[in-house]
Formats: sequence, structure tokens, C-alpha cells
Amino acid sequence: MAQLFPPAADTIFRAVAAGAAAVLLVLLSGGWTYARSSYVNQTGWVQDQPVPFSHKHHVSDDGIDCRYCHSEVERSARAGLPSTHVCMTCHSQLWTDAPVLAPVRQSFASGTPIRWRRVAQLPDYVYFDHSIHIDRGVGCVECHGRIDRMPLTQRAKPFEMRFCLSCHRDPAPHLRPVAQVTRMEPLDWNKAEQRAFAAKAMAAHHIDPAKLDNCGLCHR
Amino acid sequence: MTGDPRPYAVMAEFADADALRRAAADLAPRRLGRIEAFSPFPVEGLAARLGTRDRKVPAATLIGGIVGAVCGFAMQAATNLDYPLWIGGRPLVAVPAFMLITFELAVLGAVLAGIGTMLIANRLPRFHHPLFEVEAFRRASDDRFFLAVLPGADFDRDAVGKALAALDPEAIYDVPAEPAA
Amino acid sequence: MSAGASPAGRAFWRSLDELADDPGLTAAIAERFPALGSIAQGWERRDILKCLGGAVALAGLDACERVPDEEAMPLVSALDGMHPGETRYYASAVELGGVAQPIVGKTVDGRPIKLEGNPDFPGGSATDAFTQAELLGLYDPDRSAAPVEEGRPSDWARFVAAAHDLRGALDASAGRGFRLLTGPVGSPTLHRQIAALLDRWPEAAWHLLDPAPIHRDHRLHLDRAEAIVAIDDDLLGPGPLQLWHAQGWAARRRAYQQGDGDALLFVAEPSPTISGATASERLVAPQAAAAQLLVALAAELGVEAGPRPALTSTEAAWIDSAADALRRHRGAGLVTVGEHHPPALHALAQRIDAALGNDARRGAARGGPQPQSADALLAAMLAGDVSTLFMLDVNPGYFIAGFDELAGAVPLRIHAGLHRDESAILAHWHLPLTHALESWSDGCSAAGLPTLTQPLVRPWLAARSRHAVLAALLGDERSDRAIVRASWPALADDAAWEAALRAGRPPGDVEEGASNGGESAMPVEVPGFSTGLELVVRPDPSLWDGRFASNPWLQELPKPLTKICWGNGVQISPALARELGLENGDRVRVSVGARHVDGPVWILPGQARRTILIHLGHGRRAGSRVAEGVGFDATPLARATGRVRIERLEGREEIATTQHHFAMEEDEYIRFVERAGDRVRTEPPPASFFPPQKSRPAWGMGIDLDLCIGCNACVVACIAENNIPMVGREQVAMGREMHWLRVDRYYSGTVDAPEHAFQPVPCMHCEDAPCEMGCPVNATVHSPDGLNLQIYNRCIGTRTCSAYCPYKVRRFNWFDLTGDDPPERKAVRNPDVTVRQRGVMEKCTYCIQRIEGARIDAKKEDRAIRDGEVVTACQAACPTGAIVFGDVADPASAVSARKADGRDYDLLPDANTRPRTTYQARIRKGDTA
Amino acid sequence: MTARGAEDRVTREIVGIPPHFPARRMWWVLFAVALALLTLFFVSIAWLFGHGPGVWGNNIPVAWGFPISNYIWWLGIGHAGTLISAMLLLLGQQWRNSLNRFAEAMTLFAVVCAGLYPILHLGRPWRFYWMAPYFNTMSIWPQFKSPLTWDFFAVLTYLIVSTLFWYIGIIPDLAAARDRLKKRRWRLFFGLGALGWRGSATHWSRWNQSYRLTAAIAVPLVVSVHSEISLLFAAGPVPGWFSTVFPPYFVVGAAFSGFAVVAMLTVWLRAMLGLHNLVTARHLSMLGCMTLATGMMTAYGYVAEAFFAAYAGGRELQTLLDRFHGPYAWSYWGAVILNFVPIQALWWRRVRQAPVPLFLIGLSAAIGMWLERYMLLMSSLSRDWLESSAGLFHASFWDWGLFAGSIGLFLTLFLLFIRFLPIMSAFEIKEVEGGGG
Repeated sequence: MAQLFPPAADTIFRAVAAGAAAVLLVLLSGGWTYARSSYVNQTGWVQDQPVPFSHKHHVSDDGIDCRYCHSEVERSARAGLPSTHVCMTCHSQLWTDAPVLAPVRQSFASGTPIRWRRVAQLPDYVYFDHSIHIDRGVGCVECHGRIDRMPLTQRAKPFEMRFCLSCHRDPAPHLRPVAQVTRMEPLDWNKAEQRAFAAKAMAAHHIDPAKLDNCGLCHR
Repeated sequence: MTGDPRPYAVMAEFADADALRRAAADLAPRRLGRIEAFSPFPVEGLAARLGTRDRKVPAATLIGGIVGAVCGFAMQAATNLDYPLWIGGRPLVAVPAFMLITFELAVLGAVLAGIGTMLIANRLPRFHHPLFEVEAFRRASDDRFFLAVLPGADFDRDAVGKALAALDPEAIYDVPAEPAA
Repeated sequence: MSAGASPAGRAFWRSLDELADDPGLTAAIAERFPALGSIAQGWERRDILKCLGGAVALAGLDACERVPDEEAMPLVSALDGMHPGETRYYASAVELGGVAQPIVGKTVDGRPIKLEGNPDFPGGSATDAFTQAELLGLYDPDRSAAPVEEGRPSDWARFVAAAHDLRGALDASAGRGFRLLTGPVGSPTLHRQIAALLDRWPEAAWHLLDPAPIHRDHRLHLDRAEAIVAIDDDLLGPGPLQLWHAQGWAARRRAYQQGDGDALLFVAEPSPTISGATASERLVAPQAAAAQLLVALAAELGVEAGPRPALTSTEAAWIDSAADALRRHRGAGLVTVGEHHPPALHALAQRIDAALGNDARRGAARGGPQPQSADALLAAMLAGDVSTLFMLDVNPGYFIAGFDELAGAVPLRIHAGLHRDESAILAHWHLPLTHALESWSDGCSAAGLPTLTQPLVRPWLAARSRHAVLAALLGDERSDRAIVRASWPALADDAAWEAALRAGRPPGDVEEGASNGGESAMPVEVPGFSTGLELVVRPDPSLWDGRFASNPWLQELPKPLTKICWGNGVQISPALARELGLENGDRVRVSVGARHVDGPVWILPGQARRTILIHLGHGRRAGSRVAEGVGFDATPLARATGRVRIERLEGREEIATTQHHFAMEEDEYIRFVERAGDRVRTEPPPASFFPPQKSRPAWGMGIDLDLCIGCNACVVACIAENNIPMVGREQVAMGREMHWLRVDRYYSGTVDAPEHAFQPVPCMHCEDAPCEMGCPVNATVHSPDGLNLQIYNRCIGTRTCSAYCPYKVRRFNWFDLTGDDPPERKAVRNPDVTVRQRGVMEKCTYCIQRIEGARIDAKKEDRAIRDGEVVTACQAACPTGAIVFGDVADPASAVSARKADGRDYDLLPDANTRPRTTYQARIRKGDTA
Repeated sequence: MTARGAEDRVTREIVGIPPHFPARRMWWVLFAVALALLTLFFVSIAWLFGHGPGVWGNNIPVAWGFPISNYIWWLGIGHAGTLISAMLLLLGQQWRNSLNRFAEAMTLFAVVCAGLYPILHLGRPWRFYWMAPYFNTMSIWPQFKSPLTWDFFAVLTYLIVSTLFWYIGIIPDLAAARDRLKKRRWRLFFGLGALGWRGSATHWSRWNQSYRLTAAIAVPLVVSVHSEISLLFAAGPVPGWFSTVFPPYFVVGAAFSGFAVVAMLTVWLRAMLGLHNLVTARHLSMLGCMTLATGMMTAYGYVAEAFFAAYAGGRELQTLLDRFHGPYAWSYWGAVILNFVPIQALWWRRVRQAPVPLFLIGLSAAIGMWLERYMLLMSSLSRDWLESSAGLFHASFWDWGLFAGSIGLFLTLFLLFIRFLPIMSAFEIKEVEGGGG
């Protein structure tokens, strides 16, 4: 008599089972990669800004120090975006009628702020303080990357908790003399020198990595 | 019916478990080919008589349990060491507190391994099978008992037929082999 | 069950229902908790949305969510020296009842976000609850935004024009028919302007409406008084003078704790106040008995000749010990009577002080024109002599029953105030005033020092200061800054002016009158003994005279004694309740003569048998969505005379209270020692499985229950500092208030004259914290410096921590409590504290944001955090310095010293949680005998 | 050859139920009711997610309310299935064969209901997966010292194990249905489930090993699971919870409520599907005995608890007195009376064998145990340490809605089960009757 299932049934079944397993695998790994994707952590994304401001030009070509514009970075928790006034200190002399700078001039004239799109941005429940990091000799480049090579500003590092922790648990490779914090090129140091300096700095500042991943440091 | 291609098996049908038991006992020592019995419910000691009994499942269960337990404890210890957090003044690796999850995962491991092994060793699932060709075999899950002789190296259809007939079964069937096979 | 003493010594009970041990109690409580609360009513449309929202929230498991895009808008031109994100502090002052409360205002990016005391002032280092709450008053979304003319939106230009015409008319008539009505005036500038007005228009008159009288003619230096006898006078109670008095009291009390002299407080009062709760001997006496008691005291001390009036034995005993204490402390005593009592009594009190040579009372200087009474105004209005009524920052429409009819007859009515309140809607012109935190002004502090008020923020509404409004009326074109500055010739040069602004006060010292004496003897008429009921109407402990009714922080602030929020009750004594068979929440009608009000009953232990007390300030009819319809209005009875009656009405009305009523437990939440120097009995801490914590620093807190007067300043300070959301009446009634810091109130002894005690309860930051054990996701963990952290963004809301917390200090966001806040309410938030999401647990953090701030500052200087560098919000606010915070691992720290005191004990030692917050036992007596 | 007839009948009676369902109208009526409740379930959840946990009566101090007590109640009911099936299997109690299949199904569905509660009860349910250890960008892990994490693993394990146990138990009967039935769609349906089971001796022997091993593991599993649930309470320093008597007390109580519900289901199915040959008076009687036995153990639990509290004195005693005559006394006495008094009737065989009384007794026990869970939670939390923070819990409409809804979920699943699957272990019954053992 005819069988209930055709000979192919088993093959089909195995195929389906394998397929299901594959789909599951894909979903899992997909979730994994998504959570770490540059879409989520927004690294390497360029947002269109009212003015196509080029850090590359201002930093590496003109050699302006970060702190000229981000004047708060040593004093306050926030680095502070420069006021239009700061832009105009130069641009009232240079490129005075460059069309790209129209928004700046217009802002300056009308007194309405320029609406920048934030690039380096943390969730509201994370309290990051620029001043102390600068004071400890954590270079801008550690979090903001080679900003001096960015014609258009983008997020260089994934601002995820594990990123912060990676440094908080092992600060040594990320410390440098305070005088060098705004320097973008890597220090011409070999590992040993780096370690040696870090050891000194951490001793001097009583930096104890064991206490640096304390939740309360960033979450209040 | 001589001259046919070799069947998948020759199968005798019995009315109750005891008949099947006797038949199995009778046939098992004789070298007619591999013998397999089918019954609607487990018949005590049948597999032992046929010599197809093994201990894969218990072994797998034990191993699964051990693996589960080890993983369970390791997971808890590792995570606590990976991000050491001070919890209510408890020690970082609090063994008593870890025991419960360790046990749960041991259980999980054991059961998954045991049942998994059972299915795999039994080659299940298997939806299409030569035996299902035999209409009468449908009662194997209801109230009939079958004894099948699967062709060995030197297969003698008649010898097998006679041997089965000697057990006065309700009926004897030829189970045709897979057309493809 | 009875309130007998337990083996442990004290038997605390929370309130009556348990003493009454009423079988119907369960039912009553059942009624108190509406199963659905506010959610049921009128949310339908939003419900749908919210449900959708919920579905969405769940669908998009925001596991690996993208941080939503954000815009940044840098300043166009950085203001002089102004750095984005920088915190700045301004010395200023806010005024209550004509008394300036010196403050230091904290602003971030130009937003005022916290007020602290100004330590440059004697007794200014702390703040009271009202001052803390002024901050929210600034951001009140219901403040009136523009002038209103005849109920129609208008603008200042039109008013200035109108004022011009009015001025012409008044100049012609020498101001005949013009009446100015104000509240108590403390600002020299305002006083000067009024004087100018009265000079210019001799026929005009100035009237004062002060529904909440306080000691104005005299200044009480409680720090000089080792024995205080306060007869129906809530010295430490809420009000403009609370901070001054509390600090004086605390100074004296701390000295006593150190064994320097005594700090005795004898209080006789009709209904419990925090003064009575703090007193070393409290007498329950009706208001009418005040005269009797004072005369008796005078007689006892031989100040007054004449027969000593008949007293009950308890009264006599009280008088004896009070008199004895005063005798023992000749020259260092004080006798006061509540300001609402007739002058004759005050005169007598002063004669007693004079006789004993006490100098704790000093005359407060008063110059310039003095206002007439409000009654005079009413008479004039009745007689039709008033052609123009100018109501300046005062609300007669609410306080004076039947004012609207009278006002109807006045041809021109002008009102200036913060809200479009009961008086504003009666006026032809309503002029919005600026809040103190956005105005220029000056004033006089309780200590008698002049203060300067400068704006912390530029006004964003079309409002003007009181000075500017009066100036506009008088045709004075100057800015109010100029007007104020003109009052201070000493500050002519800018350097001096800026120095004064930085200090918050012009140079100059307290000018005080002689200490008392020279009071002519006035006949004191002692009312005969009456069996009738007496009604006492007092300003509300949380809302004062009602001016704070639009302030959610204060509406939801549990009143010190009753713990009632969002409403008031007819407070009666347990005896009266028994007599009338009333239970909490039963509706009654209280009538005085022809007038009556209806409200729910609240039974208050320790209230005089035949005294009924109702708080003013509720039942506001206009001005603010928050204020309207909360509680019932007692003003009709405030000025009424006649026989007092109380009758039961149908039905009940739930009163929301933060404390619920169950049988007592024999426990030592609050411990007592008899006298200073005694040690509290403490059992050794039970053994623990776990190693003791070693951390440096190790943050800890000490709360001295002997200094705590239960004034609630800490609670409001905590609310302001930590962005604590308000939940409203229904939710409070369901037990869902969000206060991180609460002040528990316990009774012991008999129902009719119980002993009161207060206990502020923040998070204990236990070393072996059960809550941490319970959390499955590491959302509450211990920090290396011994804090019990709560990580909101990790919390998934299992609420295990709260279930396991023996102190129940954790609060849960049962709903989205912050999402729907109007922008003003968002602006008041402290940017250093996370705003909590729906469904997460929160609790006291020891103000971790302040700790972190100090830590970073210290790190920059590569030093350890100094003792006293971290001051928690509650500690900063506490008027008596009862709260001390610091590093308990440092033996030299103030908190270590506090904990070394023999009165130090753990709350719930048998829970064995090793709390970092400990208490210092209360001292029952005030003397060393 | 009576045996053959018997076997044949057994197969017919059990396997024949799905295609020729005896009580279709009744089923549809019940199913409609169940679906209605299920709708309420989903509405309650939507409302909950829309507004937040505040729609319930929970507050501070009673931060845990209905969800947790219902969770414990459901899980407790679940345990009876496993016990009947696994424990009695190992003890060779063959009368279990008529009951174990649907008892296990009951377990599954009860555990599903239970398992949903802890998730729904969260303040931020969409974050529930943070309870699971997985590699995340926060590089943070669950807190493995928390009883809730223990529960998470326990319940998950329990769900998986009891599902597998139930499934491998049903395979041979699915095979029987596959071979027995005429209609092709039915045969395909069962055929797929049967995985091509042929009943060969080798298969049977391996199957037997894993079935019995799983049973042997399931029994301690049940004990551990409910012990851990009890630790949810016992691990907290809350008067009335902080007690070593809790684990056994909870386990026994669980079994008790479970047997009670099994008894109810048995009586119901027996009447509805006319299974009098398969479920005889003896079965009812045995169930009665189990209920009685576990009931008496539970009663002992009450006594022990009271004794310990009185012995400990202080707060424990205070809480005990609260339970006697506090605001929740009704639930305490309700639990004591409903759990203790009616079961005394079970001493008499006549009562045990009478379906209706047995059903009612089961019902009272189920309600009684619910009251007990409620009492344990509320009376302790509402007034634990500080008088100042004492406060009462009052269930809101949505509390009841969700609870009724979860009953709807259970009924829906169970009705589908009896409609489409062999509700008894036909082959094991045959094994007994056909002398396979």
C-alpha cells in the first residue's frame, strides 16, 4: 500500500530542520552584528550640517589648537561648541563672502544660533566630564579619533559602555603628557616608554583601575 | 515467490507479546539475519534477547549532566570575575549561591543529551520506511506484534520463511526493499 | 491594645485607629485605597495612545537602540565670562511675609536650579521648606504672563497710559479715595516708594493685610535663652521666622549637648506643632487658656500681684516647672505668646522678661509711615470712600470673605500679583509681577540685616517687579535696578554696589531696639472657663497662607504632624472624636456664628479636647490649576465670631496621607536618653557572615534626632536637588509618593497628651545591603566608596530591592511621571541628576552628583576630598544642622565625631544591614539637673 | 485472547477522541469562554504596557502584588503533573497511566502562565532579556546571587524539561493514532508528530532508558524549582519570609494545589469524554489520597511556620499575629479553612470516589492555595519593619483582569490539547493490560 509519507519526506524534513537551524543562526549573528554595527553606534556617519565644517582644514592645514574653539574642555564637563562669535573672529577677515559661510554670518547678524547636528553624543544617563580626562592626559584622539583627517566630522569610536570600560580598566595605553592631549599624531613612543610613562602618571595621580569601573562614576 | 529481488525483510505477525517473546527467543540464536521485533508497547527484555540493547542513552545523560554543571558554575564564576561588583557584602564567587543555577543547568544538560541521543540513536525522525509498505504493519502500534528478519550476508528466503512459519504466526509478509535502494 | 510602655522602654504608635483598635478599621482603610486611583478618570483618549505606545515600546525591543539624533545650538556670542555648562552662584534673597530669606542661587546655563542658604548671614546658612520651594514657584506654568484689562489680554503700554490718566486725577484730588493694599512690607525700597506715594497724595491711604501674623515688633534670640516658655506660640513652626528661630534654638541646644547650660522649651498649645513636639515639656491647653496661663505664670513669678487663676493640676504642674526653670535661668530666659493674641498678653510677657532681666527679646526698629489695618479699608469701602483700590501682591479676594461684593462698589480696582488669582479676577487691571528670583529688590532678614535681591534669570514673561509697578503708577521712568539702588546711597560707587551684590547684602549692621521693658501694664482680661468648642484657624504648615497652593512640591509635602498631602482636614481631638463618634475622613460642618465650612475630619492626638483646628491656604478658587479645588477654604471662619458648632454630614472624603495606620509594634525606632551626656543603650552588632567593608572614603551620615525639629526643609531640598517627580493626591493615597527622604512621625504615651518624635529617613546605604542581593541585573550595587548605587538605566523594575529593603526607602516609577511635564517644569531640573524613566526604581543617592563633583575637583588638585567638601542637599538645608555627612573612615571628620557620640545608634539593628546612616538619640530633658 | 480486545479498545477509545470528539458542543462553549478570557488577558497586557505597572494596586511597601503571588500559584499547580507522571512512574504506580498525559499537559500550560507573570510584572518588560547572560556591548552580566536569576534559570529549565518529557511520552501514541485513523489529514498530523515511530524493540529500549532517566531527573527538578521560588521570599530579610521552613513548605503546597487541580480536571474530562473505563473509581480514589496526603503535609507546614514564628518571637511573632487578625486575616483563615477542612472528607473512600465532591474539594484547595500565596506575600510586605512605611495592597481591576486572563490562556491551551491530542497514555495502559511489563 502507499506509504503515508513519500520517500522524499525525510530529506525534506532534514532540509527544513537544517534551514531552521540556519535561520536561527543568522538571526543570532545578525542581532550580534547589528548591536555592534556602525548603524547603532553611529561611527563613521556624516550628518549634513548647516555649514560643511572641516576639522581637517582647520586643524591640520591651519594648525588651530582644539582648545581655541572648544574653549571649555579644560574647565567644564562639556567641551563646548564654539559660539558664532568665535567663528567670526577669523571669518570676519577670511572668506568674508564665501557662500558656504552664509549661515555663520547670518547667525552672527541675526543673533540666532547655528543648529549643528551633534556628532559625539552620549545618552542622558551617562555623565562624562571632559575636564578631568584632559587633566589626566587622555588625548582627544582617544575618543574622537583622527579628527584632523576628517573633512566632515564623524564619530570615530563607538561610544558604548564597553568602549569606556576598555580604557577605564586599562588606562595605561591611553595616557600621555597633558601638554600633548590635543596632539593628533601618535606619540613617537614604543610600548615600553608608553607603559613607563603611564606607570608614573597613574602613581602620581593615584589612578586605581580597580575603582575606575565603578558604576557610580558615570551613572548618577 | 523465489527469484524476487531481495526483500527488505521477511516479517511475521503475532497476536500477543508472549508469542513475540517466544518467537524472538526461538529465532535469536539462529543465524538467519538481523532480527528486529515490533510491538505497540515496550516488551520487557525483548531488546536484550535480540542483543540490540545498548547504554548510549544513560552515558549521554551522565555526560550531559556533568557538562551542564561545569558550564553552569564556570559561567557564574567567570561573569563575576569579569566585572567584579560588590553585592551586599557577599564574596565575589559565592559558591552556595551559585549551586542552584549549577544544578539547573546540570539537569538541562542531562535531559537534552539523553533525549537527543535517544532520537539520534533510533534514527528518528524517519517518516518513510519500507515497513510502512506493509498494510498490516499499521496494527504494530495498536494490538499486533511483529518479528522481522532482515537479510544478512547469506540470505535464504525459504529458510527464513520456514523458520517463521514454524512459530505459527498469524501471518507472514515480505517487506519489499526500497525501489531505489 | 494600649500605648503602654514596652519592655524595650518605649511603645510607639503611629496614630489613633490602632489605639482605638477599631474593628471597622479594615473597612475604613479599604475605602482609603481606591483600586484604580486617578487612572480611571477621563484618560480615555490618551489611554489608546498610551496602549499603542506600550505596544510599540515592546515591539521595538530597544536593546541596541540608536541614541536619537540631537541638535546643538551654541551661543551666538559668549556672554561676558559666561561659559556654557558652567555653574554659577548668585547671592540674593526671597521674601516671605515681609521677611527676606537670604539665599545663594545656583544657575546652570542661566537656569536657576537650586537655592541654598547664604552663610554670610548670621543664621542664613540654611533654608526652610518655603524658600526651597520658591524655585519651583519661578517656573510655575500658571503664572500670569501679561497684563489683563477687564478680563481681556492687554499690555504694559496701555497700563502706563491708564496710570498716566489716573495720576493726573489723583494729583488733582491729592489722592482722595486712593487706597493701597499690600501684604507685610519688608523691602526698604518698597517702603520708600509707598512713603513717596503717600507724600504725593496725602489723602491716599495704605492698608496692610496680613493673614499670618508673626513677631514683627520684636526679634527673639533663642540662642540666648536657656529656658523658653512659649504660650500658644509656634516659635519653631513654619513661617518667615522659622529659620531664624530654629537656628537660634539649635545653637542653644548644641551648647547644651556639650554641657554648656540648659536648653529648656516649655510649650503650651491647643494643637500639636513642631515646637510642641520639640518641647521638653508640652502642655495641651486651648487657645483661650493662654491668658490664664500667662497670668498664672506672672503670679507664680511674683511679677503680677493678684490672685492666681484656677488651673487644672496638669496646668499647674506645667506652670510650676516653667516658672522654676525661668527662675533658675534669670537673665537667660524667654516668655513669648503667639502673635495672634492681644497686645495686652505680649505686654505681660515682656514685663515678666523684664522682671527676670531676660534679654533674649530685642525690639525691631521700624521707621517711616505705618499701614492702617485691612478692617479700616473694608469700612472705607463699605462707606464708599474708596475710588481706587490698588492691591499690590496681596489677595484679599481669597482671605476676606465677601470681599467681592465690597469691591464691586469700587470704581477702579488694580491688582498686581504672580497669578491671576481670586483678587485678580475682581480687578479691572491685573498686572503680572516678576518672581523674586527674576527681580531687583531689597529687604530685611529675620536677623535684622538688610539684604539685596538680584535676578538669577531675566524674566521671560511680560512681568514687572513690585517696584516697577509702583514706579509706573508714580510716573517714575527708571529701571527697577536703578530704583532699588537709589535706596542705598552708601552703594553709590559701582565697586561697593558689586561687592554688595556678591555678598547679597549692603554693608551695615543690625540696628536693634533696646531689649524689652518699658512696656506699660495693660489690663489682661482672662476669659472665664467655657465648656464650648473653640475654633483655631492657622496658616497651613505646607502652604502658609495659601500663596504656595500653586506649588506642587509643597502641596505634596506631608504636613509635619498629620502627614497629610494635597488637602486639609478639620482637626479634632481624639476625645471629641469619641464623643461625636467620628472617624478620619468623615465629613463635618464647622460653623461659627452664621458662617460655616464643610470638610473631612482628621483626628489628631495631643490636641486640646474642645479645640477644632483648620488650616488656611486651601480651597483656592482661582490662580493656578494646581491650587484650585485642593482641600477646603477656611477663610470664611478666619474672621468670624460667635458660637462654634460642629455637626456630622453625610459621606466621607479620603484624606491623602503618607502614613498608614496599624497596630503599634514594640520597637525602638527612635531612642531617647534622659539628659545630655547619657549614653543610649546599644546592643553589639549581631554576627555577620560577611567581611566588614573596607573603603576609603567611606561615606556615611549622622542624623541627630535631638536637633531635628521635623520642619521638612530637608525633604523639599531633596526634591529640588534630585528631580523628584510629584505624583498627585490619588497616587499618594495609594502609597506611591516619590520622596527619597521622608520624615517619620511617631507618638508614644497617651492619646490626649502623647510624646512626639520625628525621624528623617533617607537611604541607609547599608554595608550588607539586602536590596543588592535581590537585583537580578546588577542595577543596584555597592561602590568602592561605600555607596549603595542605583543605576536607573540598568534597572528593569523587578522591585525586589524594595521588597527586601527593611527601611522601605526605595521609590518606584509606577507611571511615566516626567514625560508630560510642561517645559517650565523641565527647566527646573538639575542637569547633574538623571531624570528617571517609567518602570525604574530610585532612591536616595547621598547626592552622588555632589560627591562626584567634589571628587573631580579634588582629583584635579591630586588631593583627597576634604571633610565638609561634600554637603548633601538635605544637610545644606537643615536649619538646625541635625544632618552631618562625610567620610566615616576618617576619624577626624565631623561625621565620625557625630557617630562617636554616646547617643549614636543604628535603625533596625536586628536587620543586621550595617547601615551607614545612623541616628543620635533624642534627649528628653533640656537641663543637666 | 481477551487481551487483544482490550488493547484494541484502549487504542480506539483514546486515539479515537480527536477525530470523533464526543462532546463537541460542550467543547465549543468552553472554548468560547476561554477565548473571551484570553482576550481579556491581552487587553490587560496592552493596558499595562500602555500605562505602566501603576495600573495595578501595587505600591510601596507592597511592591510585589498579584503578579508574583499568581506566578507562584500557577507554578505550584504545574508541579503536580510532573510528580504524578515522573514520581509515580518510578514508583511503578501503574494507575498513573490514565492520568499522566493530561496532567503533564496541565503542567506545561500552567508553567507557561506562570512564566509570563514575572516578565509582565517588570517595570520595563521590554528589557526582560537582561536577566539572561549574553555578550552585550555594556559588558555587564546578570547578578547570579539574586533569587530572581535563580528563578529565571529554574523556570526555563523546568519548561524545557517538562515539554520534552511530555513529548517523548506522547510519541508512541501519536504513532498509534497515525496508523489507526482513516482520514489522511489526521494521519499526516499525527504522522508528523510521531516522527516515524515504528515501535521496534531497540527503539523501545532506548526510549525506556531516556524516559525513565528524565523522570528520575524531573522529580528533584520539581523540588528544586519550587524551593527556589520560595527563596524569592526566604532570601529577603522580611518578617514572615525569612524562614528555612519555606522551601519544603512551598513544594508540598505546590504539589497539593497541583493534585487538587488534577483531580478537578480528571473528574471533568471523565464526565465530558465518557472515559469511565479508563478512569475508574480507583483512579479518583488514588487522586483523593494524594490530595489528602499533600494537604495534610501543607497543614503541617502551617503549624511549623506558626511554631517557628512563635519560637522566634519579635517581628516574626508580630507578623504571625498580623496574619491571625491583621488586615489580611481573611486570606489567612480563608487559606487554612479551605485547605484543611474540606479535604478531611477524603478520609472516606466513598467521598474520594464520588466525582462531584472530589471536584469541589479540589476547587476549594486550589482557591485555598491561591489565598495562601496571596497571604504570604501581602501580610509580610504590607507591614515588615518600620511602622511608618506600613501600607495596604488592594487589587485593581487590571490585577483581576490579568489573573482571569491567565486562566483563559490556560483553558485555551488545555482545550486545544484535549481536542487534538491523545489525552492518555494508551500504550502504557496497554502495556499493563497486555502484560508487556
